[in-house]
Amino acid sequence: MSKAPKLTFPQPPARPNESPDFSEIDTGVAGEIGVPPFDIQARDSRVYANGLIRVMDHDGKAVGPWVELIADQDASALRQGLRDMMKMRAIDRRMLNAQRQGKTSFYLQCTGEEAIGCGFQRQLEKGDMNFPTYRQQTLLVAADYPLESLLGQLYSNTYDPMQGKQLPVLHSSRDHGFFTISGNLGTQYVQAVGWAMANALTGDGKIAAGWIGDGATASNDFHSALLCASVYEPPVVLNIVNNQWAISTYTGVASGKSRTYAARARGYGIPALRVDGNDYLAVAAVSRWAIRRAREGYGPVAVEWFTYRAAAHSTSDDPSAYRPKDEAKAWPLGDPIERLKDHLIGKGEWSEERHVQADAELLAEVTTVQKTVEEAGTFVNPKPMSPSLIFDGVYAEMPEHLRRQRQEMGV
Amino acid sequence: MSKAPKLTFPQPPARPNESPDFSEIDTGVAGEIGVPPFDIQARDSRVYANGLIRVMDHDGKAVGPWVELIADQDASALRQGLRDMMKMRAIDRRMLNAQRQGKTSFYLQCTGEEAIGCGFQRQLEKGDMNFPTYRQQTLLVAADYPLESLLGQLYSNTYDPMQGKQLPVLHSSRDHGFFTISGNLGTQYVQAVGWAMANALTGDGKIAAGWIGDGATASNDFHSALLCASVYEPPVVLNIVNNQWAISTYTGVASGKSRTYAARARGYGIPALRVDGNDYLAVAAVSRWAIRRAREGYGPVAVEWFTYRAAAHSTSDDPSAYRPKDEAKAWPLGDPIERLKDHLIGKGEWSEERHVQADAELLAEVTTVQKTVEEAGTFVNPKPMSPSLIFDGVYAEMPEHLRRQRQEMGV
Amino acid sequence: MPSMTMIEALRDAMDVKLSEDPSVVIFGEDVGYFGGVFRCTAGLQAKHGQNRVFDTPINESAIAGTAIGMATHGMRPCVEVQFADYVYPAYDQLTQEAARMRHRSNGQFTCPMVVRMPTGGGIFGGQTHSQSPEALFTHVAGLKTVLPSTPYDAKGLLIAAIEDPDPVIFLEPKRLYNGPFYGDHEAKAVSWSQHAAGDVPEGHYSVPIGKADIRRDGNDLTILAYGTMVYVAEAALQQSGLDAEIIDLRSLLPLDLATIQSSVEKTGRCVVVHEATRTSGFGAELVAEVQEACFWHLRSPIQRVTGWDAPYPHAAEWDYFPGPDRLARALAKAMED
Amino acid sequence: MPSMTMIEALRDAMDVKLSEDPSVVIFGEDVGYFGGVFRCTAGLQAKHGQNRVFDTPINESAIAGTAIGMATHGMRPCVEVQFADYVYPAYDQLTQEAARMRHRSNGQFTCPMVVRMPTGGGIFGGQTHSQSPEALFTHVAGLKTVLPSTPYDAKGLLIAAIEDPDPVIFLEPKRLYNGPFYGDHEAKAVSWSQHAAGDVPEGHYSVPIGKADIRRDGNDLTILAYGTMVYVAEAALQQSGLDAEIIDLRSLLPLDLATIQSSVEKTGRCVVVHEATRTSGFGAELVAEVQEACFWHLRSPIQRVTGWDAPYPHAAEWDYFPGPDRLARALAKAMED
Ligand SMILES: Cc1ncc(C[n+]2csc(CCOP(=O)(O)OP(=O)(O)O)c2C)c(N)n1
Ligand SMILES: Cc1ncc(C[n+]2csc(CCOP(=O)(O)OP(=O)(O)O)c2C)c(N)n1
Ligand SMILES: [Mg+2]
Ligand SMILES: [Mg+2]
Repeated sequence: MSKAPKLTFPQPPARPNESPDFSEIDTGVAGEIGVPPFDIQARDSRVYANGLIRVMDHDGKAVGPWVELIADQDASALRQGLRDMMKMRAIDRRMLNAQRQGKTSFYLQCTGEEAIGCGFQRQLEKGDMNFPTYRQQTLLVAADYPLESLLGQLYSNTYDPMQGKQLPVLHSSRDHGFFTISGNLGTQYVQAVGWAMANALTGDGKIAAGWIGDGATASNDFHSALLCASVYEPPVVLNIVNNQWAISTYTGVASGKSRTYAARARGYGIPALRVDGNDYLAVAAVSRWAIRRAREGYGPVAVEWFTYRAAAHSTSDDPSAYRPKDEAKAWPLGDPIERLKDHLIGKGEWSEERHVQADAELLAEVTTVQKTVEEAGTFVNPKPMSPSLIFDGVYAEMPEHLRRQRQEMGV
Repeated sequence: MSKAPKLTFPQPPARPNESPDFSEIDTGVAGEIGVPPFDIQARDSRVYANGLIRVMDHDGKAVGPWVELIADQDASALRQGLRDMMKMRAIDRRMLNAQRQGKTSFYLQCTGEEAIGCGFQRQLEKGDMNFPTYRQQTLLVAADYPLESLLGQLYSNTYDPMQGKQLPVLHSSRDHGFFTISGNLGTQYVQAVGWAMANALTGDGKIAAGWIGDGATASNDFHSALLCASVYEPPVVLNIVNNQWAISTYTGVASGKSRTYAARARGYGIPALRVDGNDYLAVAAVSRWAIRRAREGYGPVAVEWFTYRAAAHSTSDDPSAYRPKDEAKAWPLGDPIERLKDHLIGKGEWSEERHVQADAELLAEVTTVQKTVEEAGTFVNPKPMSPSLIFDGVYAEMPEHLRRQRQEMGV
Repeated sequence: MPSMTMIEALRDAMDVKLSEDPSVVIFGEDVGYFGGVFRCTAGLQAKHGQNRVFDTPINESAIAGTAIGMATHGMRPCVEVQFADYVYPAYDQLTQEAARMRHRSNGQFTCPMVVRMPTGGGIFGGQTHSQSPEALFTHVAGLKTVLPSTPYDAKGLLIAAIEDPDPVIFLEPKRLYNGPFYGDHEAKAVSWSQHAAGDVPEGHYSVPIGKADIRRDGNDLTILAYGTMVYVAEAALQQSGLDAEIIDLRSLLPLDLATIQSSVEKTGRCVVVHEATRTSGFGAELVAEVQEACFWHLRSPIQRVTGWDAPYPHAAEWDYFPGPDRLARALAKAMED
Repeated sequence: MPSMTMIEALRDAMDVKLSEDPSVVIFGEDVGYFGGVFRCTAGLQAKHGQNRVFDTPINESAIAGTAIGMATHGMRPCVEVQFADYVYPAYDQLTQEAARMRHRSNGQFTCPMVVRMPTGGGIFGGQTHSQSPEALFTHVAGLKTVLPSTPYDAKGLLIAAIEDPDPVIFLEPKRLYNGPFYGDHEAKAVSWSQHAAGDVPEGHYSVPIGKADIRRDGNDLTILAYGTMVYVAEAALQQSGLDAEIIDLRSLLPLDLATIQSSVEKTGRCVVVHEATRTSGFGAELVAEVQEACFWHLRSPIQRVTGWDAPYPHAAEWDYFPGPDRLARALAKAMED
């Protein structure tokens, strides 16, 4: 049956005013996929790259071989994970509000994706370095980054460690293993590989973690990163956060006919795994495996975190223009906070009451810090820092022409 | 067994003063791999992407299922293929000499790779477009491109259709389905995909063919091309010429831990095949399959042509500095001309005598044209064209500032 | 005549060309179903179909590279880069391929394509949503670079760009998308419906590439501006009360030197203003051309008012943005002696 | 003192730093086992090992991107791009990442790295082996751009660049690799052993970034040049017999304006020469700065002698290359009135 060539244009399962449809998504069965050996080769990682690693079953029970990897994660450790995620969500709630009130120029939530960064960060060691995207504030929260600095950056005031140089959410904290975020997608993915090469060359025992969204896997730097990781095999974990959307663009426009993003990485000769990113236990277990494996010299690994971007892309975006309003609720893998909460309650280690209480405490904590930080200036009521800061840090030493410009500025 | 992370640096099997060693290369068995259906999916193309498609066995007999695809290629068609390759080699011989005599500024041979471009071109239709690298002059030769133009370009004289604008070997001939070559590696690979998208959008019934070397698969545009081919599925054949070297750099520095380049393409969701590029019959059969498949609307396909760069990278290169002198002779898949010659002789359709005679004829043909073309000027004895040609074609209409510069030039 | 914002005018230009010419295609990140993050292509896919207007993966060099393939085949792609700050991955394809096609193939292959991108600051976008990379394109032989400052010019120039036989870099001052901006972000926003240049004829018309527009006649001095700076110049004149001639370049390459020259020969003084960083900015080229062409008429050094040589800051945006005050100071300086 | 070619001087600089500083690493296409297509790194891998000197895949943005990762970690990568014509894929990483690190992270992350690349024409390399992209880097705040014209400066500047706390674009005029070139390709080639600037001290020394070198004192006019053009300027003076001051800029960003200014204030005339295309070339910046700083001293318009605004041709190379004749004509023009 010969046909004339026609272009294909990948389509999402549903558009506005259609009902959400995730029937094409095969979520597999929790516990069904095993733990690969550290010395696994890309060629042998097919099942991990094309399947979906899950630990919590539908009743929130932890099942399968990955459980023992986090056997030491007792209830208090998991409650901490839950608090990390709840804290992140509290921050998102407060800051979305602040932006709506005009107190910040811009904000961006990670609703529904909290388990990924929170679960990953708790498995890292001090000195390891993340190369995050703007949607991994979770990495900072789970690194116990001071709330004052986190919010200060969003308000671009004196609490901002970057002195208002960068757009809100483009954080940086070397001490917390959080690389300075660029607004340009993809660029940092290959930098993470370079950093990991330095880890290996200096023998400092640390590792690097690259982060990229499904949409940004289309960028050239995704290719450069996988290529160099495949050639030099440095200790790097290459994380791909597949949240189904890139602003208004369906993930299919980035994946094309690739089965999964993990499968694409596997084509580069890098072992790859695909994981339920809304399953905190799966995130913790796979993160620990991948990070240890890198640290112990088994080379790079790619991990696709399968999740869903429940909120708008950012405060500049209205998703109701391109996807069904209630699509998030229909996500077959649920909400990461609800699921870990149910798991702990099932274990008798948590309760609805404690949950409500914790929520209130965290909201109060965030709100208090928010008040303090807002006193140093907001977008509607700025307390400007010296304009001459513009010229600081362009170079280590200010060259003559910048001095002249600073004079011209008249400050 | 935990170890400290160390970087790996891919090494060629042998360096100068070592004896060539291709024992790692699995050449498979001629005829063993079947012909996939046109509607094959990437996921089902593993055996084609990781194996090696061969048609001629060690005694030069055509064996296996691919033979019937070229059943119509009678002895005269194959003799034409042989002549194409011999003509290419005669041109290389003469022009290498001309460059040594200082008659051209630069030259570059394709010795050992003649079967690929010659076999592929003869399967194309008029109007199909190749996006070649500098090592596919074979595409022009097998398209019966006038020798005067081919050599004229190398001498940058009035016979040069590009009026000496481009470095020797960077040919262009729209009428012969040969896209203007850029000196920048990779760039044209994604352009081929764009051209194929235009083929589909205009419904002109033509296809595009991208060409790239193993080293240049590392370029960003290789990724962009595979990505867009995977997303839009235009009628494009994405050729990868793996000749084991990129100037002095071993192919392992480009492939990393990927099993094959075809396997990397497969990771993008594009069906991929790996083929013995020194086997003219395999090249003809697979080219026909891939080109037909694209033309009939089954979408993109990637083909890795497995071969060996027998000559120096270019006249600026001395391979004895980085690989064993006699490595070419040790190539397990032999020489494409010798193999097709043996095949035809085995069939009683060719003989040593006819071969020697054909060689002489072709060398004479080339030499005659060379003499004529050289009369229009060589590098040692140039017959300059008007310098003002520099300004022609920068834009369709010459803007004011270029007119002023042309005056300033004083011509 | 209908009043349009610059966004509507750009959309109308693309609509006109999509309707007229089957070889025109529009694509870029989020431009298809959604219609672009600035809504410039909203409704065009619904009207003209997916084969004419579609979404692309997030890869600017792939957008440029596929567009080049289509353009050399004979189509006329008009692609969008979501922000000029993200054009750099495409820089190789645009400057080494699109710009070179006609010349290197001696006319066998040509590259009629347009690359649209929002440029400039004033929207609190920080260093990766505010850049003005025009000088990186004006240095490249084979490219044309245009930058409209009104809805009328935006439509006319975009139609001209799509019809141009060569590749055109089409920069859109995003701060002017919805109205003129005079450099005071606290002042009440003015909409294009309140401005004469917001009147945009329906249907096909074009504004020639390579012709500057004298926005204001004057005798004291000449201000060379483009994009948002045209309005900053008007505001600066309000302050200074000078009788300056304001030239809106509209087209940077090719440049309308004749118009510039006769103006500076008349006024004898010249100030150049742009948002891009100063060193090697397009202002340098303007100064170089003017001092050579008008040397004997110049009565004071040509002043450059530009963005500072630093990344565009988020918080200190208005200290970075070359506003009316800074320009007025330069005008005064140019009037000295 | 040993005499070295520019290639040997560059190699020696890398050898010195590799020996002194374990954080220095060298990589790029063909630079490892083979030692680079221009042999600049020959022998370094054999001497210092693969962990210090290695080959990379053919991907310039990967070279830049991994170097940035290493530099921000604390190492000092010195990478090679095989030809400046191939740096564009790395343009995004160099201008948006390397250049921005220190500023955007407020000093948390810094990027001490060097990107070496052969630049300029004169070797019949055609449009993709002859380009001079310096102006594309001088427009970028956060980068430094240097370009030596002698083996002595090449070694001293490269050591300074590797030791610099910020990213440095290091352009190497390939026509000068083996000897000075006075613009006449038919003249017998001169080797560095026949030139005083070929004397290069052993061991560690550095030439400060940001300081120009007055190559010839003179009173008639000032020639601003760099790289190959320094020798073309000397040849042009032979022809014209003028007593010109020749300033070898060496460092384009930061620029040694003080030295330029005092020279032009003395001579009152100025000619700028470079190989890159004219429009928005670095010459424009030089003209803009000089006319502003020296306006009242200028006695004639500043002339620009440059490559034409067209791709670098193969056959017509010497009609494109700004040689002594063309420069001499400009000098005469600058002396008029
Ligand atoms: C090089 C570049 N191109 C385009 C953009 C504009 N942009 C910002 S976010 C975004 C979508 C990214 O989607 P994805 O990678 O899936 O991450 P997510 O937002 O889903 O977390 C785009 C296109 C950019 N920031 N950088
Ligand atoms: C973007 C770019 N980087 C580097 C080069 C320099 N260069 C020219 S050929 C070559 C090797 C290419 O090897 P491969 O792709 O395997 O093709 P082959 O020469 O083997 O046919 C290199 C590095 C270039 N031309 N373009
Ligand atoms: Mg996403
Ligand atoms: Mg090769």
